[in-house]
Amino acid sequence: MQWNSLNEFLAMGGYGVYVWPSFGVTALCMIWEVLILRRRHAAARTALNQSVASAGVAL
Amino acid sequence: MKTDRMNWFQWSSPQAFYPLAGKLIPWFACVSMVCLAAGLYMGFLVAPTDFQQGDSYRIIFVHVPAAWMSMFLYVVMAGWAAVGLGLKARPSFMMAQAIAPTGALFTFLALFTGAFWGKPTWGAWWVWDARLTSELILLFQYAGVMLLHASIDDLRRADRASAVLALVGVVNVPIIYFSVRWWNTLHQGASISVTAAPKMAATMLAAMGIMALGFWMYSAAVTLLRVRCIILERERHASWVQIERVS
Amino acid sequence: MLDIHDLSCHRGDRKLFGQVSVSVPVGRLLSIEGSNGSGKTTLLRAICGLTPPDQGTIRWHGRSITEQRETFTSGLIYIGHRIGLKDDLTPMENIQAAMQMSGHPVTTALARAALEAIGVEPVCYRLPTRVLSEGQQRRVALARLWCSDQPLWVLDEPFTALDARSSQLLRERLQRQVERGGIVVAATHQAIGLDPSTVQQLRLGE
Amino acid sequence: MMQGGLAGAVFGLIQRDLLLTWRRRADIATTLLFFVIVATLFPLGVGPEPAVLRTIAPGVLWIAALLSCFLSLGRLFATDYQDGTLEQMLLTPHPLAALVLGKIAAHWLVSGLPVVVLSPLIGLQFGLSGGAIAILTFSLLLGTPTLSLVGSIGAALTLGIRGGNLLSALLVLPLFIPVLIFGAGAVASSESGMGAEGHLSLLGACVVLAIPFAPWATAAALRIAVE
Repeated sequence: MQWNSLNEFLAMGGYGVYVWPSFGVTALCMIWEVLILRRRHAAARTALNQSVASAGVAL
Repeated sequence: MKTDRMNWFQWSSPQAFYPLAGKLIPWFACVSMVCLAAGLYMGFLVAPTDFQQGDSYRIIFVHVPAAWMSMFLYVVMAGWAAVGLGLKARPSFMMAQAIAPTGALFTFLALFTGAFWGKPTWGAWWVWDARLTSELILLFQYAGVMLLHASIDDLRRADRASAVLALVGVVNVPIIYFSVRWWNTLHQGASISVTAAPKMAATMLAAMGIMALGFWMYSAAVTLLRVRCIILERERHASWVQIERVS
Repeated sequence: MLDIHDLSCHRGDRKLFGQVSVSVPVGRLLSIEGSNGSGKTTLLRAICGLTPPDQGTIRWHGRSITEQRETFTSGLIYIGHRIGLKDDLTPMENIQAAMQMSGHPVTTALARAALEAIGVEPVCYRLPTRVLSEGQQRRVALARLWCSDQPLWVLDEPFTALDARSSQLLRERLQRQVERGGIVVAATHQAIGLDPSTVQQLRLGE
Repeated sequence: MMQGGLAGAVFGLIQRDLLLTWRRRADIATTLLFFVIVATLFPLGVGPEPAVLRTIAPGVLWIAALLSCFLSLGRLFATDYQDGTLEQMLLTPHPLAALVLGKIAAHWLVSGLPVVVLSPLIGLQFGLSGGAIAILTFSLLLGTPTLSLVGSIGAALTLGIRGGNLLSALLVLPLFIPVLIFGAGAVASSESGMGAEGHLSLLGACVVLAIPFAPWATAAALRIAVE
């Protein structure tokens, strides 16, 4: 372990401005993708169940 | 021969695929999260500081896996496209369609993190290096495949046309890589030589490999999630969707 | 012998037709009837091999058309809704270009004879096709039927925009085709008016 | 000129397309004028410094050629698709890829070749030396067929789509990059004393690769578009 303090860790030897945005944007993009897909899946399911209900098919 | 194919079709029907994908997603997601956590731990806390680049090199723990995934996913997408064209199997096209956005996302991330690595390393956000340029073209090609699919109303035609385009792209990317490398040797001196890979410690390599595995599993989970959305959206009139309660 | 077995086609989400099965022996005309949107054109295109059906097979003389594309297409004339004429070419050039491309090149004299046979006025021969009326253009397209002896004709609404005299000429031509052992598949709104013993009917959309 | 068989069909198709372009001569003129105007814009944009112009000339000419080729690609199959002759093309006993190759050849003769012929003039405007002009023209002669070949894939894929022309630019331009690099690089390489043979042979390799592959992909795309 080469970090003596949290500040040193965040500074990344002076490269913090480059390192953290890279990791941050990557994490944000990945989380955002998962959230969007879960919403899309839920929407598709609701739309489907509504159309089935309106068609009068018993589930 | 004929009956074999019929069975294969039944097995690979969206109806069978939908619950299968649903069962697989949690596994991929778990493995992915474990790998990403372990990779970040190794990358930030175990791997030593690089004596040449300082700590800026740690960007490669996302950059290199993202770049690998962007290319790997393109090849996988083209593979599904080829299977779809060859066997006329709809789930293959759905898989190809589901992979494209994730591949494009990783391409974008590879470019973005590449820029943030390039600035402290080479002093420039962007260098006309063979790898960066091919990565950019790869992003254009992902965009082309997705836009072509989106602009054709008839789904069957959209599937097959974008599959042909994906296959053409697979041939194009290596040609571009080599042509840009060739082009770069001609303009030597204009940019810093970026082909020489820095010597890496074993822990660095291990962290990178684990991160790549994490990204891989993430892609699998996300792709399956997306393919489930696509199945529901496309098959909403099919009787199995109407009768079975979808979860 | 044209065999259509268990054919189904979709357009998007909509089912056009399903389980269409029909056998047409040589010397017959199959008239495909049905309202607008019942899938007549799609069925014709499937028979030609342009639109692969979702299900079912089409056999020509016992073999699937996809297995013998070359033999099948060399014996086929298809005149579709889009009639396949270039606006900027004259009727003569159009016929010769079309026949050359389909592998049955014709002489100028033969092309002229074909145009005369369907009643295209000689004054039109040297004009670009775009200045002709719709009926005249359709007649130019139909002139291909007089040019060679392909055994299978697939015609989409062949009587559209034809006047009484041209309709009669076409009817006679179709009769001769079935009499010499050819097969005609035609989508129509109205009865074709051939010898009833040589006509088979198929209604779509019921 | 009456010939049966595949050769007859392909040459007949080339002849027909050439005749059609001849009846619509204005279309070729538009493409050529576009090429000239694009090339003319560059000196106006970057300034008339002869040294700068000499350096950018190969790239400018190549990009102008690429854009003008692309401009005419939109017409390659569009009219055939609209008037139904494309369906007829699919229903011939001949392999579709061969007929497609014929159409591509006709397209190159009326859009690529005139650009090649005109390029020495533009080269002079940019102050290129005689040797450089010769290499540039030769690289265009060798490279523009690849543009027509590869571009036909995009033209076929976007057939009948609303806004298809713009979309096909997005699909096709990335495919043009290797040709652009080798073509424009040939002149720069010979100017720097390295000789243009390497670039020119790679351009040749591109065309050799594209001749069997591109018509085949285009034929597949056309079948998909027509069904």
